[in-house]
Amino acid sequence: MLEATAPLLDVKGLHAWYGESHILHGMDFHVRPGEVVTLLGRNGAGKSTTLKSIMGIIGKRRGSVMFEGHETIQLPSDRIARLGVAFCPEERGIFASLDVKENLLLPPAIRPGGMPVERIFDLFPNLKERLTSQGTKLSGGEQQMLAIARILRTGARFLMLDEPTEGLAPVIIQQIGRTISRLKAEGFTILLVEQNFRFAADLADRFYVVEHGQVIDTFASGELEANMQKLHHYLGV
Amino acid sequence: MASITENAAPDKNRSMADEIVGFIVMAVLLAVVPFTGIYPYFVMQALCFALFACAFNLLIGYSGLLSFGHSMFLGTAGYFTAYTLKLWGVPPAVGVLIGVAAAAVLSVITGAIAIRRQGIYFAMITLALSQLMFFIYLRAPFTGGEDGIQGIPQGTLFWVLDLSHTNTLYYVVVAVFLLAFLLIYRIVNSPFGEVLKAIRENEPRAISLGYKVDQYKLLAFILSGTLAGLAGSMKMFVTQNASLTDVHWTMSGEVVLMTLVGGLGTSFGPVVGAFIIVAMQQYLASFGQWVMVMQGAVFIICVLTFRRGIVGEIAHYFKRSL
Amino acid sequence: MSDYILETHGLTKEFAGFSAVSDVNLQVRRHTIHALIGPNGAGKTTCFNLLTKFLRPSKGTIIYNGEDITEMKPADVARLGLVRSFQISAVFPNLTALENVRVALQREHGESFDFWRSKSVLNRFNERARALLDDVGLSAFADIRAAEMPYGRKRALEIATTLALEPELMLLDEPMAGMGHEDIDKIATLIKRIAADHTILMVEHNLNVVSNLSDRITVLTRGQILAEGDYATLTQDERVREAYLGAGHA
Amino acid sequence: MQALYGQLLVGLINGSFYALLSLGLAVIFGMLEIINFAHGALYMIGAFTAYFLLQYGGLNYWWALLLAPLIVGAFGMLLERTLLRRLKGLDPLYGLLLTFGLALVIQGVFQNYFGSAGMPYAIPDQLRGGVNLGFMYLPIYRGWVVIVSLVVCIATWYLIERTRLGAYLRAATENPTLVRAFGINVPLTITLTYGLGVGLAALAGVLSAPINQVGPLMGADLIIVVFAVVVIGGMGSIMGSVITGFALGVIEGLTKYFYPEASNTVVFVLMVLVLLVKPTGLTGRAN
Repeated sequence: MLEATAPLLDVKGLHAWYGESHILHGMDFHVRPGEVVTLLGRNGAGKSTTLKSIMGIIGKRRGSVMFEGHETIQLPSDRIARLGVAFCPEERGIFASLDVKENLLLPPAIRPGGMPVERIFDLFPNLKERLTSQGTKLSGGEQQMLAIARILRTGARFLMLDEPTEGLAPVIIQQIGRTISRLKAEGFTILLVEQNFRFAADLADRFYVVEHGQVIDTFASGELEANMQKLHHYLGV
Repeated sequence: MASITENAAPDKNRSMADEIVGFIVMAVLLAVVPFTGIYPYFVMQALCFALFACAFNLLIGYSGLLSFGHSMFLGTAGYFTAYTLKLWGVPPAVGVLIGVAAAAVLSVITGAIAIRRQGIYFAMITLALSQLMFFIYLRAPFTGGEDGIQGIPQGTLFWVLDLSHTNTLYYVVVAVFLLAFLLIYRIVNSPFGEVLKAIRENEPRAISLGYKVDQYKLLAFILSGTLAGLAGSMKMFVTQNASLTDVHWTMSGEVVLMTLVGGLGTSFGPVVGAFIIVAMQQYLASFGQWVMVMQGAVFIICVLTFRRGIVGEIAHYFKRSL
Repeated sequence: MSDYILETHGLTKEFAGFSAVSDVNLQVRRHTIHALIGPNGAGKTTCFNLLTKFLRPSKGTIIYNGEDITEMKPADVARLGLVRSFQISAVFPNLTALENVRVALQREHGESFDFWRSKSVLNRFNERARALLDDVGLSAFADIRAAEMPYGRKRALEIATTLALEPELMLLDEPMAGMGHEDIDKIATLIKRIAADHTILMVEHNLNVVSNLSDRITVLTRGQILAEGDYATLTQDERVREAYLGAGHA
Repeated sequence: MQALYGQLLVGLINGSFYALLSLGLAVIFGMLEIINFAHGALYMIGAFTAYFLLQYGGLNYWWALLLAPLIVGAFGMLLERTLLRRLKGLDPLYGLLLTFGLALVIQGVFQNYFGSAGMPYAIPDQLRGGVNLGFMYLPIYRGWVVIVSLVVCIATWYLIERTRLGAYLRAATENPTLVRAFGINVPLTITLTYGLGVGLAALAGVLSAPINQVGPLMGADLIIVVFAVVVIGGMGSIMGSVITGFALGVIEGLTKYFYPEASNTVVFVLMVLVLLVKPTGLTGRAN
């Protein structure tokens, strides 16, 4: 059933540069509505750069990034966001000069149907008591939840999460895992970059392996066990 | 991020040949001036500002430090030389030495204070320090307040050269300028200059190699301030007065303008820039305040579209290091 | 002289709200290659910046060659022979490879403040500089400007520049990050050769990259030491595998 | 004692201008990473706008208080859109050089038409005269200047620190790339912020017109003192800039009373002392 529908995000021949260094060497992949897709790969392979290029916050990029049929390669990042693309950066990007409530309410609603604040509080209960404390006074886990919570409000249906479990305790990782599967159940489409392989394995429908700025392999979740050896080699673990 | 010292890093290695040829051409041109119709006082004044700009360029062009208060060194040396010549009657050489020494001492004190901060803060601190000196000189008895020190005897240099004679003074000024220019060239191409270059290119890496970067920046500041003092002392012989305009912040702005127009981080840029700005002020004087407007406009144009400056563009275009 | 060149006691660094590094007790044995590894966000780079004094510790002490360097400035620590490299290539882009190495050689011998002498006086270092470039396989590139070199060569140049200071302890920050396979092997053999008469503390991301390279490995997760030992023991340790591949979620 | 209170009042008034101007500078620097050297010239234009509105438009002081900041603020936004925008990604020192060029152009043009002398601007009737507080005689207009400045500074602080618009501004100052990735038009926010900073300077100009007369040079020397205030106070916090501005005005006033010769150097001397003790300034945000 999934194969028939047109992809929500279709990336073709995407090249990107950080200053003079050429990071992405022609990324090709797609994400269908309602899917959770994970980009795997070693440090420096270009996973984060791919998300940043889609979001339009990279110096120079070339190629094609189609979102809901719109070509976004030339658009500035605020226009891309308004098409319904939401981004949660690796360093989480919690604003130190804002309190938790201001951080939460900062991203403007770009479409009706954003998650109401009460609904967000039951997904992330411990954010509720911390509303007035200063943005970066939260623990790593709380900051990660706040970073995800604030993009749910905007009505965006396509979320890009960059290493959401980085540096977090196992119990927090489990809570984030449950949240993502509930979002998937509610029909969100998620593009995930993750080092934590087993965490991603339980959530994702499909995987792309990225090396040296290109997709070198792809698996459906069913084919994981069969390709474990190859994956270990790819990830250099 | 395009940095302010991009000229100082030429695309190809800095070759000595270009700069030696450039120096010879400059020296010859200066030597023949008295035989042409050009007004020597104009060239002398421009040379003093050229030296001032070259000294300033040592700081901004090669260490990336923008000082907005360099007029305090020009003015200080001018006042001290004027005072010692007129009231103590010391010979010219001694007067210049005293003036340069005063500028050196001031550069050590102000440098030690300003070096504690970087970039924009460094610029604001140097501006505030020079404004402090402006008010001190406004009140200090020895500077003659609003009308400054006038009618200073030029005296005879080394008992032989009568500086009141125009051509003699002219060749002395040219000689001092060329020697100072060579000294600056030596500083830039010395072991110290190499470290300055390394700090400018990658400061964290220089620190990790064990260089105490603030000390090198401070020495660059002191050398720059002292040489600016030499320019101030020389200018006093040409204009025969020392006044508040030499310590005013507009003078600090002017030296930035000259270096920017000519080319930050080039050897001959500041000289070219100085001649252009002095010519502009001289020959457009009849336009009154419009000169300030034009200078402002030149500033804006250079920053927006002409960051390499005239000599910088030429050097870039012809792949030469000038 | 204790056989540990570098020791930390209760090393801690708190940023607003959470501690990136908490209570780390590290011991680096002389003339060995010691690797500090861990997944992203484990606090490796923070730890590295604490050791090289580019960050001030919130708590704890750092002992180098028996001397407490906790409060020292980065430049002073470098003068004692503890020299670092940088993750993003740290070369002087517009200087040639030879000049890059010579800037380091020049610091050792004191005339760096001489503004009155010609820089040709530095040519006496050229021979030593060429030897160092040869050591890292860059002798053919002595007169190439660093900016024009590919990434792998820049990394080798950085190591040559560090070696010029004859450091006792070299701290390498992810020397193999972002490199192709053939470069990795070249740099790995280079590090192996250097370790003969230097001590190396290396921060790296992947386990197998340090496998045949390091004598001792410390695994960091969430700012704390999870496990220590050589490669063989650590690959069996389930906690390490879990730290990398992550625990499955409910 | 009367003279002491008199000087204290003068100090408070200067402090009001220092606060309004350093507040504007801090807001602009926070967002654009540019030290607006033209800030003094824009303060001067604010005063001239009040003068023109009265002279040619027949609009009195009260209209000027409202219109001058808007007109000059709009002019500021035009400058940001046409000139300052091009400095994106360049060394911040170029921002200082460009705005210095701007200051020269503005000052040169006004000096051409109005010479260097100042022109009087009448105190509005409602604010004439004074009141005897027993320990001193308080001219009403001067009291008004201090109160308006305090109110405007606190209002600006409230806008930035306590409102949603302020949250946008603070966030965009901290991480403009990410804020833009949330769909907020950051370039527009930058233009509005520059307009706000310039508007504050223009307001100070209108307030100062009746006291300091309207002349092309009124902003030049003032801005250098404000730079020293900003170095002392650091640009870490809005309230820090305001408090430092008023405090230095009062200290300058006291110096005028106790040791007049040092009155126009005391701010610079204090800057030197602060730098020696705490290089990053009082609010401690390093450069």
